[in-house]
Amino acid sequence: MTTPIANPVAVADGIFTLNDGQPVLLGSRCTNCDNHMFPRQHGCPRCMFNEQVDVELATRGTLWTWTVQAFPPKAPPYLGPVGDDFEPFGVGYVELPGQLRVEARLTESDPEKLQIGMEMEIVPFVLGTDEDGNDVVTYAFAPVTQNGDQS
Amino acid sequence: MTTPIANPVAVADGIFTLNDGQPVLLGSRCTNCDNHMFPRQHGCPRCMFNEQVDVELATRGTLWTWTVQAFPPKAPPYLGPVGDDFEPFGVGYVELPGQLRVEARLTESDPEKLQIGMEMEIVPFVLGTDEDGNDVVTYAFAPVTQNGDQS
Amino acid sequence: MSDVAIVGIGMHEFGRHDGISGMDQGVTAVRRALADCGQQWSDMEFAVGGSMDAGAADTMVSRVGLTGLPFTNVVNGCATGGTALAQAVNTIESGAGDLGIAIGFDKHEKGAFRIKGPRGKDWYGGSGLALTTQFFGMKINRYMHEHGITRPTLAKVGAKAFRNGALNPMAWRRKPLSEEEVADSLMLSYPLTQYMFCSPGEGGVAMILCRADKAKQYTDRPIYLKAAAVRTRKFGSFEVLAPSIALEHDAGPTSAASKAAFEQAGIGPEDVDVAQLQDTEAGAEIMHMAENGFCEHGEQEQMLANGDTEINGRLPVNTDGGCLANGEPIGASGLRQVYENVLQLRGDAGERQVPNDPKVAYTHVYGAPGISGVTILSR
Amino acid sequence: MSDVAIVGIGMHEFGRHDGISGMDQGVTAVRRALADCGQQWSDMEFAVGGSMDAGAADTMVSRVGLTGLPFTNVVNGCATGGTALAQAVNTIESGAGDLGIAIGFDKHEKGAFRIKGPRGKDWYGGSGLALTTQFFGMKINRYMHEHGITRPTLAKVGAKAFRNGALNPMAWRRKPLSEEEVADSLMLSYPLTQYMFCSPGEGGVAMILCRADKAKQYTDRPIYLKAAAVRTRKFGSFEVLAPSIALEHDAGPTSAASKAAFEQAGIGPEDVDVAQLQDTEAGAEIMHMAENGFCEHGEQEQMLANGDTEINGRLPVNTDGGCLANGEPIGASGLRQVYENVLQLRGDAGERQVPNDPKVAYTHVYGAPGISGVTILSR
Ligand SMILES: [Zn+2]
Ligand SMILES: [Zn+2]
Repeated sequence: MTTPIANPVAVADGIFTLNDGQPVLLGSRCTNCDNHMFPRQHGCPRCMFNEQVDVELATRGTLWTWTVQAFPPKAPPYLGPVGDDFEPFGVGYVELPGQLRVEARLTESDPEKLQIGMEMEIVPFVLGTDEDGNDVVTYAFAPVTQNGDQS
Repeated sequence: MTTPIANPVAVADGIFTLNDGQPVLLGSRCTNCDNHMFPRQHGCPRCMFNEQVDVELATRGTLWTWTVQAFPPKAPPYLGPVGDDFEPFGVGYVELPGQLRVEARLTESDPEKLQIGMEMEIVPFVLGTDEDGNDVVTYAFAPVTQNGDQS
Repeated sequence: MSDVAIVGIGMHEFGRHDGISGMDQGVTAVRRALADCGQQWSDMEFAVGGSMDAGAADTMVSRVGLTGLPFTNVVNGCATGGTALAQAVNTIESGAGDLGIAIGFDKHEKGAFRIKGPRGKDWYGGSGLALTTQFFGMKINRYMHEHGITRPTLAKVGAKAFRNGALNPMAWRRKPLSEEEVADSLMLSYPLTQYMFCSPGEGGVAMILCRADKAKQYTDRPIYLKAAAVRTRKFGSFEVLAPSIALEHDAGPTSAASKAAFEQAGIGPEDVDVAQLQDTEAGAEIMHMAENGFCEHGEQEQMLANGDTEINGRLPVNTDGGCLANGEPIGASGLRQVYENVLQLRGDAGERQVPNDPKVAYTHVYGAPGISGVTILSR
Repeated sequence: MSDVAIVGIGMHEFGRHDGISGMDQGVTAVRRALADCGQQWSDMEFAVGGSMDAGAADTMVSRVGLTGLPFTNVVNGCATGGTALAQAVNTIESGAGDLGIAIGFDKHEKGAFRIKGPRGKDWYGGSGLALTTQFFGMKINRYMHEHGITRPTLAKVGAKAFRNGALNPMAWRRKPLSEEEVADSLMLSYPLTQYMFCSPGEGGVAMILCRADKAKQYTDRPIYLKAAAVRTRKFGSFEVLAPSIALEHDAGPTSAASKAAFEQAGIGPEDVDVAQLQDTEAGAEIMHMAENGFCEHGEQEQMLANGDTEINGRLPVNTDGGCLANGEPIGASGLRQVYENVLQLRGDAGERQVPNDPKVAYTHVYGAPGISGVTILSR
């Protein structure tokens, strides 16, 4: 179970909403060819059609590929801990059935525990704290445990 | 006559030397075609020959063209006064006989007093003061008065 | 003479457009050019594009279509549009593609042109040199001295630009200004005042080119590219941001590109019905009239007095208001000139249409560090 | 098949060169290429050049000669060299010039590749995404999963690169490393370790091209450009810095450019005697072997085990040490590959010369945001 986040502030507007603390990714769907895009985009690279509608993306999918970020990203832009506080983290693409594959941080960073094809679910992820003391939240995907909860 | 500058610091190395307080521009001469260059440069754009020798450029010449800089340059890089302290200043190319035309600040900024073809002589010019209290000096050209002094 | 035709043109309005990226403006220009000739992005066999400050042009494929076409990014300062067009012509003439698109767009901040250039070293900018406006003031001051051009003639050029811009729905500055208003505006770099300078701006232009023998498949009004030449400066040319210049004098890249283009086209300046000449500032238009072969040095004073370069004059120059009324989004500016000439040759220039059915049109773009591009178009 | 020959080549050593600008390195490469075929800068009828971080290529004319030639700056990420070459070929084939030069140089700071790209928006980089190294790790991880490639094979690619680099006097990293040293170096982005990645570097390459029928005027050992093709990504291609990708799969720009090049040349992969393939990291070389048609997906595991891609193997790959041993000065990297192939076809590659008198050589360069350039050379 996720611990509730006291004062969540999204890392940016227009990327996801928090629905009862659970992130929902904001995408676009082309009304002509059904191509899904994330983040929201005007103009479809598949059919070049110009009419898109807003959609919320699926919150579950399967791990399509992954890696582990083993060195601290440059900060800024990175908002998470760097230097001695840095911990390696997983990054992957999660396939959302019938929609697209979305790039995301993974809550798991152990190569032994990451497998292509495993079931994943979206969770909020706290990057750090802003100057007002609020938790800066982005989205991540967590492996789904056998009983259906994320681990 | 120029007032002596107490603690002159050149705006950069390798552009000019101060000889008894008088700037002398440091140029290159192509040993193959005699083409003169300023600042010093390796490789001759006239004959493509690669051997150049250092030369000191003439300190007198004639005004080839000019303008007046009427708004403050962006600072940095500009080292002179900006904002309310800004005063328009002259800029021109001075033709050094048998050598080249060099771009320089002019000590005169009144369009009525600047004439193409007039005689000019190099003088030191204080742009401002550095954090150690030294005068930051660049080169400028001043009109030569009838008795041969610069005005 | 080239075997290439322009069959479609598109433009995003020039000016300042808050919230619309330079890339957005390029994409709009592309869509309008495709619509102009009834083609799809997937029909394009190649693209050549450029922007200075608005991102790599080829990244627009994620917006207009991921079709896999070869997309070359070119960047040659203000002459980017001329270079893009010349490369597109080479691509068609080499047989590497029969139908393609040239694209230019940009978005600059206010004051973006103030200081730039690889030679903007610390001592140079630190000393108060290194401003492009100084170069323009000094170049025209020397030119006026040598060739007897007077300051009121500079003001005439400015007033003409804003008068023409007022007739152009795509122009940025659409308010006519009198010669007095131009002459009396803030002096920036003697003898040039504020309204004699163009400003960094925004906009986008695209044009679709094809093998001349296939042009009628795409439009019933093809415009033929009789020449596209680009030349860089030779030794002795007087160019921007130069701490020194040689005593030796060269006529500059504009004369060289112009001669090459007239030779390619097999015609002369007397055959040109309308011309768009680089007018970064009012003095540039004057000098470029002679450098492109349209008059002798010094004759401009009388030509302007006669109104020869007005829309209804003997040789209309900068009929769309030029850089002065349109601003200068660097990547797009050279293609804007070609766009205007296509409109003029099609007879589609509306209120600013040059009379008497023009048949040959000329563009000249110039940029740092001394590069000029010339095109000659005909119906 | 193209009618263009390479008659002169020049290179500035790759590596890190304190106090020597990227432009300096480009100028040195130009001088060496001119000397290689006994020509002068003033003989060049056109130039095409590119650098990503070391200034506009055309400004070098103030160093090598203000001759007035048309000089096109191209910038297409890592594929800049491929684009420059393709435009030079178009220029010659269109008849716009018979003899010209293609130039690439660059100078990047340490760590320069860490984060970049137009999509590096705040939220994206802020969340810890937006690193190019992540993309490479994820792409090869998926590929290994699909095609049964194992981690020791990645190490074999790295060890081969440093072994070949040790034989190349122009290479940056000239110390051989064992497979164990490569495998056991710092893990950067699983499954890729430090010595499986190339580094941003410095260097310059220039080459002089002419109409094939004039080549013997300039050299008695001309190398002919049988193909030069550039392609961008199609919809469904998996590319760097993408917050999302489509479910639909496209084989990518490399396959498309490769097919186009083989078609132009009228030959197939089986005719190639030596290949330089983009190896931004060890996994890239493996994937590009298949994407360029030299094997089926998955066969690389056995080929590496057999030593097929060694200098004395069936298909030598990256004989000069590739990006891994040379580093990647973006503007120069693609032309380095061609330079190496010219040496190999001339028989001038010294200690790393491919045996048995190679006749056909292949280069492949790939860069963001999904662009590939392929050339095929022959004696
Ligand atoms: Zn669609
Ligand atoms: Zn010389």
